[in-house]
Formats: sequence, structure tokens, C-alpha cells
Amino acid sequence: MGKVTVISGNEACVEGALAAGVRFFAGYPITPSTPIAEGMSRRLPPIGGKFIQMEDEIASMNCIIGASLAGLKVLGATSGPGFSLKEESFGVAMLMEVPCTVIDVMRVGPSTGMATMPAQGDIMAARWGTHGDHPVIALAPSSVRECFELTVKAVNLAERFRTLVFVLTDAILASLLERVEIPDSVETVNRPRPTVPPAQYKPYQITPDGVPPMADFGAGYHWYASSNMHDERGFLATDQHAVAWTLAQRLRDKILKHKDEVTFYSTEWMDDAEVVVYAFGSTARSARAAVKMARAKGIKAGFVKTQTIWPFPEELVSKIAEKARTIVVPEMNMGQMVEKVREVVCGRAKVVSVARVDGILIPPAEILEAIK
Amino acid sequence: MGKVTVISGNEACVEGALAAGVRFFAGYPITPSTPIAEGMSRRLPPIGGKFIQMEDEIASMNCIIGASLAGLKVLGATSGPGFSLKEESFGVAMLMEVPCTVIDVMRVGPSTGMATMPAQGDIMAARWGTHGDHPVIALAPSSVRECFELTVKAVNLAERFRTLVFVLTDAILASLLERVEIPDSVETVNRPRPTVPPAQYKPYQITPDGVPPMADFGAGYHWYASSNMHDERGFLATDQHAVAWTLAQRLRDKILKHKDEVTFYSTEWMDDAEVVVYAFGSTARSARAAVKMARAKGIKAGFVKTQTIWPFPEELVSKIAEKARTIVVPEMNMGQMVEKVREVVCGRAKVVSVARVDGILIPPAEILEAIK
Amino acid sequence: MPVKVCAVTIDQAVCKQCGICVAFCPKDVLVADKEGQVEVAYLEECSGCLMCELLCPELAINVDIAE
Amino acid sequence: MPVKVCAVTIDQAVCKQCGICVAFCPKDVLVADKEGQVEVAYLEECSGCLMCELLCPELAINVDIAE
Amino acid sequence: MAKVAIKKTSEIRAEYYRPNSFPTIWCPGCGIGNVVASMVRAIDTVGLKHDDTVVVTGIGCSGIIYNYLNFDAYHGIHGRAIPVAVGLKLANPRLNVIVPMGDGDSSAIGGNHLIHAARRNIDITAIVVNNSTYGNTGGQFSPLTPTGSITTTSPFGNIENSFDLCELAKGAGATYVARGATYYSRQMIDLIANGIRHKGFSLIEVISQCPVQYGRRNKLPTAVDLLKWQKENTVSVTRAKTMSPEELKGKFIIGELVNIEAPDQEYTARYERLIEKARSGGKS
Amino acid sequence: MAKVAIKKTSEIRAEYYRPNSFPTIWCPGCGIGNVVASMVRAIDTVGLKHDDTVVVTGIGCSGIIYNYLNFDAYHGIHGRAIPVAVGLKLANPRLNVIVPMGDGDSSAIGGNHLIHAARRNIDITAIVVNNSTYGNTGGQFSPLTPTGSITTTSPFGNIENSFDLCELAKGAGATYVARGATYYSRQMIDLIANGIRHKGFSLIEVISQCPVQYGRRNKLPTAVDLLKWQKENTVSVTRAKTMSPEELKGKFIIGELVNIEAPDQEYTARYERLIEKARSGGKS
Amino acid sequence: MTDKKGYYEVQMVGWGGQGLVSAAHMLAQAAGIYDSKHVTQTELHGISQRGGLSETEVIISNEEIDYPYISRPDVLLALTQKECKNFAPKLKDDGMLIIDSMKVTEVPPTKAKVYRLPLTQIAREAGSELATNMVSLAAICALSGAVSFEALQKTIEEHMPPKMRTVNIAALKAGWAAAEKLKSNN
Amino acid sequence: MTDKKGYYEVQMVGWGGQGLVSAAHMLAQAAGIYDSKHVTQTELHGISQRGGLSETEVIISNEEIDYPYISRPDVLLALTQKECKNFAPKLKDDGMLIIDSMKVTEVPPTKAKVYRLPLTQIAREAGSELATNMVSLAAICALSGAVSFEALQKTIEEHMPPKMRTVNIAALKAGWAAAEKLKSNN
Ligand SMILES: Cc1ncc(C[n+]2csc(CCOP(=O)(O)OP(=O)(O)O)c2C)c(N)n1
Ligand SMILES: Cc1ncc(C[n+]2csc(CCOP(=O)(O)OP(=O)(O)O)c2C)c(N)n1
Ligand code: SF4
Ligand code: SF4
Ligand code: SF4
Ligand code: SF4
Ligand code: SF4
Ligand code: SF4
Ligand SMILES: [Mg+2]
Ligand SMILES: [Mg+2]
Repeated sequence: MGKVTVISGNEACVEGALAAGVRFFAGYPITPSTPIAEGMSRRLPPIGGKFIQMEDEIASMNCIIGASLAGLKVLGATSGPGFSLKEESFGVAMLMEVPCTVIDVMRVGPSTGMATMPAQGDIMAARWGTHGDHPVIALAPSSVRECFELTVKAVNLAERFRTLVFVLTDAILASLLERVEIPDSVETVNRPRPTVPPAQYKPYQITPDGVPPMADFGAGYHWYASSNMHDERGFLATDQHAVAWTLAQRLRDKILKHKDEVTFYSTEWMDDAEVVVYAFGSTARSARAAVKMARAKGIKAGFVKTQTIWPFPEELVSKIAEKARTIVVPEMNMGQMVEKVREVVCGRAKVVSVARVDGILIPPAEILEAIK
Repeated sequence: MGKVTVISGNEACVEGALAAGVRFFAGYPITPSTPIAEGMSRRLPPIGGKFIQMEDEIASMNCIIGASLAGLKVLGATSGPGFSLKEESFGVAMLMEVPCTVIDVMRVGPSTGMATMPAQGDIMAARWGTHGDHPVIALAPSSVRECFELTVKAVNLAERFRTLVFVLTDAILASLLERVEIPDSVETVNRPRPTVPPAQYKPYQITPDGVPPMADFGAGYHWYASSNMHDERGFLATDQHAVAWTLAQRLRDKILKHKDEVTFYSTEWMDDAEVVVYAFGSTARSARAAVKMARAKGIKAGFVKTQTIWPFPEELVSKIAEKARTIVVPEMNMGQMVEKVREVVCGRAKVVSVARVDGILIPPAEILEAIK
Repeated sequence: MPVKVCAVTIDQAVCKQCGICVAFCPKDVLVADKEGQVEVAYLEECSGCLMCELLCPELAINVDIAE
Repeated sequence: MPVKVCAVTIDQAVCKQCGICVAFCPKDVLVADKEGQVEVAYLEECSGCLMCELLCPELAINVDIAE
Repeated sequence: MAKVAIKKTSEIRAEYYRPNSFPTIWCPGCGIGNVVASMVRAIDTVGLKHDDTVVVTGIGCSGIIYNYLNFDAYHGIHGRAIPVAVGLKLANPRLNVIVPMGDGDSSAIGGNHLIHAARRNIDITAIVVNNSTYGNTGGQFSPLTPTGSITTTSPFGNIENSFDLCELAKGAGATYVARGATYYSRQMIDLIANGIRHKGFSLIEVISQCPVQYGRRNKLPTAVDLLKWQKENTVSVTRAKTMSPEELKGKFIIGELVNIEAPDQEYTARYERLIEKARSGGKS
Repeated sequence: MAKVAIKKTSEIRAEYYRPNSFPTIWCPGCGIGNVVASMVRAIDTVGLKHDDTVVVTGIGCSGIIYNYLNFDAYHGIHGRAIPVAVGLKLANPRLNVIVPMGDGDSSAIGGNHLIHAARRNIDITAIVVNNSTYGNTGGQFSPLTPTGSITTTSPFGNIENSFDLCELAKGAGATYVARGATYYSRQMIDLIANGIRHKGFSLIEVISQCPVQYGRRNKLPTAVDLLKWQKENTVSVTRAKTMSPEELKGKFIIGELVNIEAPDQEYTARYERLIEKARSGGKS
Repeated sequence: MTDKKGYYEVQMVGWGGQGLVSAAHMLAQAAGIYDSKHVTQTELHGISQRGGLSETEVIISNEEIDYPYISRPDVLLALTQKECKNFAPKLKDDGMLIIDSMKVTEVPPTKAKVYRLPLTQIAREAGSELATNMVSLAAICALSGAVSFEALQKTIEEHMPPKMRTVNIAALKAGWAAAEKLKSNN
Repeated sequence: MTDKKGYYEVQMVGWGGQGLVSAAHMLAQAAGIYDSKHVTQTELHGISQRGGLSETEVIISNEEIDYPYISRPDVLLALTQKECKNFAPKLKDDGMLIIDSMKVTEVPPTKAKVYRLPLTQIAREAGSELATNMVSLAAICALSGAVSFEALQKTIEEHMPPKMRTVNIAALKAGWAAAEKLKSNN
């Protein structure tokens, strides 16, 4: 049945997290993500969950890593400067394979930039911010409903793949009010837990699936979680080249081999589309409006909205490139996503970038101009 | 005349920095970059320079920002985890346009990874690590001599463009001993300083060159440096969309419009090359060996070594793509630089990635295999 | 004893009507109207203590004292 | 007074020859040869104080006391 | 404490504030304006040269202080004002570096830099505007928010203990530590002036009022309420000495708490000697 | 202090260390081995359940402690052990969370987390292996390195003041603070055991020996030299009370320095009450 | 009496502290929850959270809403003179301008229909000047038909803290009545 | 008497603390600074900085050196039994294996020329066992001709702290003499 309500994107993230089973949140205030923390501080205690405001973003990230190891589903939320601060700790969650979900409410950067103004400038930072190579899952909602849905999905994917998952929203969605139906319950996923006795347990076992089972700390398995390269048992492997390389590849492959499970998108007006607008997040709203306007003018325009930012949906873009003459990529940054599109399109279609970051949602007319 | 000596890459970075006029260093120990800090702690005091070991990497980065504002040429050095920690502060130097040079001695990541083992995994982190859009200059040496030369160049470029410049070395170069001639003096560049009286001074003036003059704090100009978007006078412009956008574009263009000044590379055996190896850093050494081996086998192989990682030398790669059948890109990571190469080549040539990160320098034979 | 002659001026363009000066003037020299606007109502009571001047967060008050 | 009978065993495979036990044994029971290898030279002197056992960073020493 | 000669407000405005500073961006009654005024009066009292004085702030409502004064001024990122100040001071020891920060800025995200600057005893003047909250982000609790307070992230009451920031600085080795309150403006000017004069690290915590984000939620909705609260909940160092721990509970002691004069132990002074030593070839 | 019953080393090895732990990775004579042994003996003394005990470390030579014990153990990044420990403890208050860290780890990069955990009074046991240096990176000075020391980044002698870490923790509000030294192994076991027993945040600083990276450069080249140095430069809490500040200069006071029993003021206990209140709909 | 137009762009302008954003929230809730419309609500973020310009936009539609900002409002509510002047030019020619006749005295030239109501006074009479935003909301809906009275009332009942309900419902009713009267007079 | 071969790969193996890395540094300095050769020196980084395997490589060449690691050494110096066994198989067939006859008793099968010298003893006799690395260095250079004696001597004189020079030069001389003698005996 569910409950129809009108809430903001930030509130929808809170609802999504709770619905997905998140019971631990550690945060540090930062505009425009703060209402997520505030919501959690209100909503968690009554259901026995834990909210803690830490001394900074780094502490917050490490705190949710600890709580996740204790077996809880965890969430963090921040914005640009806080996101940058967490970069080192993101690497820990990835390498140690600790399920964590972090929401980044994007605002204009770099640095403090424009704290209240929307942007989509952290796309590449989400992919590449922490040093060294690592896998990333990042989802971007474009409506309040999707804030709810993708937060649920993110938490599920973090558990499913024992990894860090990002939800990239923005300062528009943060406070945008929309109607959304909150279902009474949603499908939830729990991390794989070991079924073998402790003596046989390998926290970084090379399973066919690529995702090793994870025991809660305190459950009697006595395992090691290390930020160094490690072997299947979790032991130091900092001079074992082959072991390290195997680990690095498994981390990549556990995501890439399940791309179908992490790729979410929708398409409209694609049957005969010659010009396709490939968009995400808030800009997808302008993009869709622009495509409608183009269709109204008789232009064969198509619309693809991707909810999955990383891993990059290469197959999807490739398919578009095979049919379309032109691909328009609007984004509130100086051209981040479009680089990936160009790489994948590889000359097969014309790629047009509509990139601007001045704190204003790119209006449909500007995208329409690029379509024409 | 100069002085012939046998030193490590880390020591060469120290010598380069001092030759370029660096007189302030703030750091925090981290393998394998520590010897740079140690060298600075030994070398600076006798020449009246300042070395300070801060409480962490974030403090170190902010400390050199402060010292640079006071008018000194400054240096920082770190490795993976420290590099990630500094990400937020990097954005400050970029947006406030404070000349800073930071050396990242790359080791295997993500996270603590393999602290003593070489990698080239921070290429993308250097470009995209901090949130929001921003320009980046990053140079990568492939020998001890280049550690010296490119550190000099980096310091000069930081001053020339009032920006943050990275030098990306790695754990091999860090301790590799080679012969190098340290010249008695090198060409140095000083940041543009104002020539107008304080009342007329605009610290973020839109000059034809794109680089506004910078007054030392304490010199009587009474100017504001802010991490917010700001106007030409340095005043808050966090709700002035057009001003912010102008600033963002100037920051990008001041580098991109002077690409010739920041693009360094060398080519060999290119006249008739059908397969070109495009390499950087330590791997360029293996690459050159591989190309020589290929030539010995009669293969028309060419060699391009880029010292400029960012801004990406698109024209150079484009030119290669026009002539070569295949471009081989070896790198000690899981394929970072190759993405950019693919984007620029845009289907005009076959791009082969030789990407591996296990703490071992990719041997020439492996690259030769890809050439064949 | 010399008589203090005080002039209390309020920069109305700057005053945010926070009420601090009114509340802490020990001589009740200042009063706020119902919109919050501060007026120097009983200047003759002013002791020149500078409380209002020093407590105004907007530096909107100047007390000039001629002795 | 019951007589203490101590057995002091050193796990040589583990001992790093740091010399701590030798230096701080109050009874000079332990001695190191010139390669640094520790030997229980004067067991009869051992008071069973456990100093060596508790100070060995490698947990290489066991003192068994029978009273 | 010496009584401060009060310069006319109009003169202070003309000399130290840039034109059109008023009305400021701050909410009506916000104490930050009081702190800036006292800081500027202290600078004036000590007689610092304009050109040699630098203001370094972080991010927050208090971070905007930089925006009104005609000094070289730095408005950096949240929590990192102190390391920037350290860099400025060490690079050019001639500079007088004044560092106004928020309670969140200085004691939460920037807490480590504060204690390390105290330990190094580097000659910068840190002023903490303690308004009991993260004002700028809309009123969350900070490490200085009193236990029990209602804030947007402690809707059921704050369960955390708060720092005694002055005790913390003392524990870290600070050589000048003082606490003032916006209500006691004359004392505040003195305390800041002495902090500036002090050769070494100085911390001045100032209890300030944030009616909008803190007071409103804690039954002290106006600046006037909060200033009255200050009167009732502060005791002077001298009076505190006569009070029992129970009596002191929940009270804030104001005045000079630590003042250790040892100018040659200051960090940049030590550094100068280090340079001398290194120049003369000494390896220790 | 109650005298500790000493379990046989062979039993301790068998019960708490994983097979093939010895010889450890640490240098000959390194004090970290001593600290681990005392920590384990303290755990044994208190009688913690294996399954309920978690060891959280940072990065450094001391960080490797995790690698030898058969508890659930976390070896995170440099300086961040405490927030991970806080997350574990708050998520599952049943866990006994023991956090051994290096002096650099805990007081330099991790200093902020330490003081905030102390402020929150969350029931974790922090053990700082103070070997006066960054051992793992080759011997740079740390915030706990004595002034004047020669290290690889203070070749002319360290000009920085060092923290009195226990004073710092006290200033931050810690409810259990103690200092021990590896030489005094029995006392160390006691101090750690009491720290574990204490319901609230506890900090135990342990003065430890790093002959290779610290001692060697400071005329104390062997573990034996450093342990002798400990004997000469430590005084017990009781004796310290009889000494003048001059006599105490340069000396380290060992023993229990703070021990405030107030179990209901512990953070997770407060949190439980918060949950009760929130459940009953109370907004305060 | 809900209009079947199916697409409304409503803009409210004034100063911070006048409660426009909460009014917009309620309008969005009423439309979304009780009238089952698609709805978006956005607001302008300036650097100062305190005082100064306040602007908020609500779009109510029978279909999914893409671009969440309005281009030319159907309804503009203006509570202050300056903002009225600044925002009126963007009004649709067949739109409506609702002003607080106590605060806005000079109406800028516009082709839209102008409704003058003493909103502040109505609120004061209904119990509290602070409820001016409710009176305004009622006026907007009664005049435009964007949302039904019942929806608004339910919103207040179900989403406002109990102690604030009475006065707000009184204000809503008063506003609605005044607007109805004005409409029938026109 | 410097050999004109123009390319040498030298590998030294043993345990940490034996000073192999400093010996390699000196070899590189001597070749690079005083013999004007291109040179690279690298070393293996294990997890333990303390004790355990120590391995270092020096390449000396008349031309620029690309890949800085050796593939098949011309000269292998082994100071410990285990490392000798592990590294000997990679030696060039026409290379040379130099061992400390005091420490390495079992020589693994190899086509390379084997030189046994009591390096530790020579060092001890020259003044300090700690100078075994200098004796080794002398042996490597005297036997292979990779670097001249003068270059080595100058390196010590100009790059070592004064108080360490005498004993190291003595060790160098003793090592060189012993190696020359061995060579002429062969
Ligand atoms: C890294 C980072 N984290 C968080 C923020 C968001 N932020 C801005 S100001 C502030 C707190 C302000 O509180 P305080 O320092 O007490 O200053 P006040 O506004 O109360 O004067 C926060 C958390 C930020 N800008 N950067
Ligand atoms: C972010 C980051 N900075 C720096 C380092 C490098 N690092 C590793 S251990 C260490 C210091 C170790 O000193 P301490 O904590 O005292 O431990 P010890 O080795 O002395 O036991 C440092 C600086 C790192 N791994 N990560
Ligand atoms: S204190 Fe200043 S701002 Fe406040 S009411 Fe008085 S004059 Fe106005
Ligand atoms: S100077 Fe003192 S007495 Fe006079 S108005 Fe101001 S506060 Fe009142
Ligand atoms: S203390 Fe232990 S490791 Fe050291 S010498 Fe004695 S037995 Fe060996
Ligand atoms: S138990 Fe005591 S007396 Fe016996 S060997 Fe050990 S230290 Fe010496
Ligand atoms: S929110 Fe508080 S601290 Fe910020 S300006 Fe307003 S009153 Fe001052
Ligand atoms: S370097 Fe120091 S701290 Fe590290 S293992 Fe060796 S002796 Fe111990
Ligand atoms: Mg505050
Ligand atoms: Mg240490």
C-alpha cells in the first residue's frame, strides 16, 4: 500500500535508508546535506538505531566502517568538501570490503565554492578521488522518488557486493519537494555471512561470485580486516605481488562481472531517435523537457536517463552510439561524464557537451539548442 | 658547470626544489616520500629556509598555503594516503590561486596497499581527486635527472600560473640512484606581483594572460583570499552565478590557453613508426627498452615519453593517432591514462593497454609482447 | 563635579533592532518602539557609561561625551 | 621456608638476542655468548622473580617454579 | 586588569572596517559582531601596524569576520585556519596573525590543529567565538554545546559532554589561555589585547550569543536572553577560587586562566636559533 | 594496586597469540612486544571473552599488533583507529574494544579523535605505545618526542615541545588516564586491566623502547639502554606528589592519574537512555 | 470547485520570516497528498539565511513535472513592494497577481488580473499576524483553484503541530472567504 | 685497469645489517661520479626493514640505462648461504660469483666463475668486521673491472663521514689486494 507524502530529496534519502535497514549513521554537518543527518538524528533513536555526530568527516566515515564491521547497515552523507576529506577513508571501505553507503549532495566547487548552489561536479571525484585503483558503484537520482529508490538500491548493493556505494544527489534535489509514495516495505539485501565454522572462515575468500562472506565482529570468527594488501585469510601480503594483484582484480571484477545488477537506466523516444540526450541527476529533468520540446518541433530526439554513474554503462552508450547521429550530454560541471561518453562512443557519433557550472540548473532551452 | 653526483630521485626532488627557490616545506612522514621531507629538514635551515613537520597531511598542505601567501616558494611531498587526505586542501590552492608544488611519490593503493611498492595509480586522483571542477598541472619524471628538472619546472609553473602543480614520481624513482648533473643555477620564475597601488589592486583581476598578480600578505595590499567563489576583488560571490562562472572558466583557461608552456615530452624512432608506445614515469624506462628490442626485431616501433600528465597532451596524442596503427599505453595501474588516450584517439588507431599494478615495474618483455 | 553632556547617536540604517542596547542601558535611556526601532528617549539620563556603544554588534551607536 | 625450584627455558627459535633478559635478571642467571645467544648459566641462582619472562618482548622465556 | 581607553566607535569603523560593512550579514543580535569589535579594539589598543596584521578565519558564521576588516585576510576551509596561520607566521615572523574561529571550526574539525599549535607555542592569537553551535549550517550541536541542549541533530537533547576548551588548551601546553564573554566587552578587549601581546600561542575563548540557531531552541530566543544568561552563568577567575566544585558546576570561569611568559620558548624564536645553529654547521 | 597473578607465558602464547606469531616482525628489543604481552595479560586478568573482544589498530610498527592475536582485529589507516573503535562500540556495546596505537598515530594525525573520544567518554580502551618516534617510517620526531632529540627530520635537534599526553587527555575530559612503562611490566598489566574495567573512555600511555629508530640516534642505542633510561626518568604518582616542579622536570609520572567512576555517564549508557526516551516519544 | 486546468505555476515572493516557504510546503503537500497531483516546490537560496528576499515556487500538474522551476507563473503572490515590482513582469498575461494591499501599494503595470487583499489584516483578525502566510495560501487557492479547501485544511490538520492548528485553520478560512468574496465582486 | 666491457650488472645479496646497500651506493657513486659512467642502483623492499633478505642491484653502463633492474647479473656477490643458493641460478654463464668463504660453504652448481674470499676475515684484519661490505666492494671491482680503485677510494674520501674513512680505505685496499691475488692465482 504505502504512504503518499510530499517530502524533499534529503528526506527521501532518509526514508530510503531506513527502509533498506540502515541502523547506523555517523555524520558531520555540511550544507546542503545536513538535513539527512538531522533526519537520521530524529528517526534512528526511536527504532533503536544509532546516530552519532563525529568531530569531522573523516571520523564519520571511519565510524560507519566500524559499525558496519559490527554488522549494522550504515549510512553517511556529506557534500563536496566533506566528500574530499573522506577520500582516504573511502579506500579503506573499498579495500577491506566493508559495506557502506555514502550520499554526496553535490554543490558548486571546487573548495567551499558556492555552498547552497547545485552542481554535478563530483562525478569524477567519486570515481577517482581516492588514490590507487579501486572499483566504484555510484548512483544518481533525478527526482525525490528516485532519492528514495536509489538509496534503497545503494544500501542493497553495498551489502550485496561488500563494498562502498555512493549516491550522488545535488543541491536541487536536496530541498526539492515532490510527491512520493513510500512503500510499506522494500526488498532488502543482507551481506553474505559465513556458513562455515570459524576455523575454516576466510574473510577474503576467492569465491566464484567474487564476493566473500563477511562475519560480524564479535560473532566468534576472529578475523583480520587490514588496509594493507592481504591474502584470503586477511593476512598482510605487502610483499606478495601475485596475491596483491589477484586481490586488486577480484575487487574490480566482483563489480564489473555483475554489471547487469548495478546498471539502472531508462529510455524514451528511442525507436527512431537521431539525436539522443544522455543525462543523469537533476539535469535529466531539463533534458527530458528539452527532448519533449524537440519532438514537438518534429526533431527525432531520444532520451536516455542513466541512474548508474559508475561503473560506466558502456554497453548502453555503445548501443546508443550505433544508432544515433548525435549524443548530447548535459551536466552541471565543466564536462566530466562527457569524457567517458566520448571514450566509449569512439568516433561513432558526434558527442556534444552541454556543460556549465554556475549554480543554476541548465534550462531545457539550452539543451534544446544543442539538440538542434 | 654544475656538479655531477649520484643521488636518488627523492634527493633530486629536494635539490630541484631548492634550486628553484623553494624556502618553505611542511610535511608529514609517509613512505616512500619521507626522504624528501628529511632532505628538506637538513637543507633548509642552513639557508634560512623553514621546515616544519605538521600534525598531519591536511595541516601540512594548509601550512604551505599560508607560507605561500606570505610570499615564499613552497613545497609539500607525500604518498597515496597522504595525497588523498590533502584532496580538500588542494581545492583551496587551486581556487584561491596560491602557488604550491606537491610531490606525490606513488605507491600501490588503494588505501595503505603496499607502502613500499611502486605504482602509477594516482594519475586520475591527481586530476579529479578534489570535488568540483578545477584545472590541474601534473608532471611525471622517469629518471633521477628528471626528478630534478621537473621539480624545478613544477615550482616555476606554480609561480607562473599562480596555481597548484603536482609532480608524480613513484617508489622506484624514490630510491633509485642515478648519475645526475646539478647545474650551478637554473632558470627560475617568480609569481607576478602587483605594480599598482594597493587601492587599485585586484587579487583576482581578469587579465589578458588569465593570471592575476599576487601580493604577499603583509605587503600592504590588504586583500582577501577566500575559498568561496569570489569576484575580482576577492569578495564573496556565492550567489552571483555569472561571476562564479567567469572565475571557473578563467581558472581553466589560464592553464589550457598556455598548454604549450606546460606540455613537455620527447619522441624517438617516430619517423616511420607504426606501433607507438606512449609512456610516462618509471614505466617509460621499460617502454623505451621494449621499443629498442622491437626495433632490433625489425618492428617499426616508436616511442613517446610524456612528462606532462595533466593537462592531457591531446594534440600530441592526436598526432600520434593520425600516423600510428597501434598505440600501446603501459602503466602501473589498472588502466587510467589509457582512458584519456582512447578518448582522444577516438577510434583512429588501435589502443592497447598494458596495465598492471602488483608492485613490480612492468618489464620490457611484457610491453614488447603488446607491440608485436 | 563636572556635568557630563552626552550625545547618543544611532545609525538607523545599520541598526538591526536586536534590542541589546535597550535592554542593557543601565539608565533606560533607550527605548524601542513597537516595530523595534530604537530611540534615544531619555538622553538626559545618560551617564555615558558606553554600555550601549560597546554592546552593539553592529557598531551602530556612538556616544559622544563632553565633560 | 620452602625452596623454590625454577626451570628457565628460552625458546631459541624465537629469541632475538636483544639482551634485555640478561641485563635485567637481578641474579645474573642469564648470560649471552659473543654471538648474543642467551644461555641459562646459573639456574641455581634464579629467584623465580619472573623479571626475564615479563620483560622478554618475544615471549621467549618461560620460568617454571615448583615450590 | 588595566582599564582600556575606549576609542570612538565611529573612529574604529573608519579605521578598521572596510566601507559598507554595516549592516553585516549576521543575524540581529548575533555576538560575532561584538567579538569583531572587541578584537579590533584590542588590535587598536596594542597598536599593531595595519600592514603587519593578518586575519585568518575558517568557515562558518564566524568565518565571515574576514569580510569586514581592511587587513590582509584569509577565509579558508572549515577547520584549517590554524595551519594556514602557522604557515604565515613561520614564513614571515613579523606578521601578527589573528585567527578568529567558530567553536565547531576550532574544536571539532579543527581541534587537532588547535592543540598542536598550543603545543608548539607558536605566536598566533586564536579567538574562538563560542556560540554553542554550528550556526552557519543551521544549528547542530558542537563539541562546546552544553549537554542537554536541543539542537537540530540532538532533537532529544544532547547526550555528549562538552569540552572545557580552556582546559583542553592548557592540557595541550598553551602559554596564554583566557575566556571572555561578549557581555563583558571591556574585559574581552583586555583579554584579546593581552593575547596579542603574549609572545607564544594564545587562545581566547569568547562566549557569544547565537539567538537564531541556538537560543531559539533552548528557551533563550533573543540576544538579550543570551546575554543575561552569560551574566548568570559566568564567574570571574578570582571569584571562582572561592567557590566549591559543586558551586562551579555549569558555570564558565572568565578571565586569564594561563599566562606563562617565556618569549624565547616561542616557536619562531626557537626556529631562528635553529637557523643560527644550522648555519654554523652544528648538527646538535 | 592489586598484585597480578601471573599466568605462564606459554599459556598466554597458546591462548591469545595465533600460531607462528614468533619471532615477530619487530626489531630485537622493541618494546611493542612488551606492550602486547601486558595487554594480553590484562585481558586475561579481567577475563574478557574472546568473542566479545576486538582489537583496533592504526598504521605504524604498533599497528602490527593486530597481526598476532586471535581476536577480531582491525588494522586501519594511520590515525583513525579511534573513530573505527567508536563505531564498533556504539553499534554493539557488548564488545570490549581495545585500541593500541603508536604515539604518532594517536597524538599527531589521530590527536583529534583521541580528545573527542575522551570528551564523549565512550567505553573504549586506548593504549598508546609511546616510543618517542615514528618508528615505522624510519624515525622522525613525533608530538611525543622529547625536545632536543635528534631524529631524521630534526637533524639539528627537535625544537618542538612535546605533549604531556595524559594531561591532554585529562584536559579533554577523559575519565581514566594512566601512564606506564614497558620496564614496569606488572604495573602496566594493572593499569591496562583497570582501564579495561573502567566503564568509560580510558587512556593508558605506555613509554616504550624503539632502539632502532629512536635510541640509536639519541645515545641510547639498545633496548637495555632505553629501559634503564625509563628507570631513571620515571617517578610514581605517589613519589611525584612529594617532588617540586623543578625536580619533576623531564620526568614522566607513572601510575593512575585520573580515575573517575561514573558508569552511567558513559556514552553508550547515555545512548541507551536516549533510545528509551525517544521510544517513549519524548522530545526532551 | 477545483479548476481542471491541470498545470499551475505558483510563485510567492516577499521577505524572509514571512513564512512563504512553509506556505509553499503546505501548498505542495495539499496538492500532492490530498489532491493527488504531481507537484514540485523549490526555493531560492541566497547567501544570507536571514532576512532579505524570499522566493519560492510551486508547480502543480496532472502530469510528471520535468524542469522544476517556473518560467512564467500563473499565480504570483507578492507580500512586499520591492519584490512585487521585480517579479510581476514575468507573470503570464492571463495569470493573476495577488498582493497584500497593506504592504504593496504600487502595482506595476501588468496584463494579469490583480487581486488586492489586506492579507496581514485578515490574519491579524483571524488571530495572529504570523498566519499571513495561511491567508495568502487560501487566497491563492481560492482564486486560482489550484488546490481545494479540503486539501489545505487536511494538510494543516495532519502536518502541523497541534498547538498551531487552530489559528492557522482560522486564517485559512478567513483568507478563503475573503478571496471568494473578492472573486464574486470582480 | 678498468675493463672496457661497457655494461655490467652487479647484484649483491645477504642479510639486512651487512651494509650491502651502502656498498651498492658507493659502487654507483664511484662509477657515476668518478668513472663517468651511467649507473643505476636499486634495492628490494620487503615488509621488514629489519633483518632478513637484503638484495641490491647496480647497473653500470656506457650508455643510458632504461630498465633499471638486472635480468642476468654479470657479478653476483653473496654473503649468506641461503641467498647464494637462491640467487646463483640467475647468474650469466660467463659471469662471476663472489662469495664470503666464511659464510657460504656450499656453492650451488653454476657455469659462472666462482671466487671464494674470506671477506669477513679480511675486514676484521683490516680493522673492523663492519667493513666487510667495503672488502666485498673491492673484490667485485677488482675482479670484474667494473670500477677503478681510484674511483672507489675517492668515493670514500669525499662521501663518507671523516671518522669512518680510515678503516674503510684499509678494508678497500685489503679487499682489492686479496682479489688481485686470487685473480692472478686463477
Ligand atoms: C569540510 C567541511 N565540513 C563541513 C562544512 C560545513 N560547515 C560550514 S560552517 C560549519 C560549522 C560552523 O560552526 P562554527 O564553526 O561553530 O561557526 P559558527 O557558524 O557557529 O560561527 C560547518 C560544519 C564545511 N564547510 N566543510
Ligand atoms: C595518512 C598517512 N600518513 C602517513 C602515513 C605513514 N606512516 C605510517 S606509520 C607512521 C607513523 C608511525 O609512528 P607511530 O604512530 O608512532 O607508530 P610506531 O611505528 O612508532 O609504532 C606514519 C607517519 C600513513 N600510512 N598514512
Ligand atoms: S544594539 Fe545596535 S543593532 Fe541592536 S538595537 Fe541597539 S543599535 Fe540596533
Ligand atoms: S552610554 Fe550608558 S547610559 Fe548612556 S545610553 Fe548608552 S548605555 Fe545608556
Ligand atoms: S629478552 Fe627475550 S628476545 Fe631478548 S634476549 Fe632475552 S630471550 Fe631473547
Ligand atoms: S626469574 Fe628472575 S632470577 Fe630467574 S632468571 Fe628470570 S630474571 Fe633471573
Ligand atoms: S546563525 Fe547564529 S551565529 Fe550565525 S549569524 Fe545568526 S545568530 Fe550569528
Ligand atoms: S623501528 Fe622501533 S618501533 Fe619499529 S619495530 Fe623497530 S624498534 Fe620497534
Ligand atoms: Mg559556532
Ligand atoms: Mg611511535
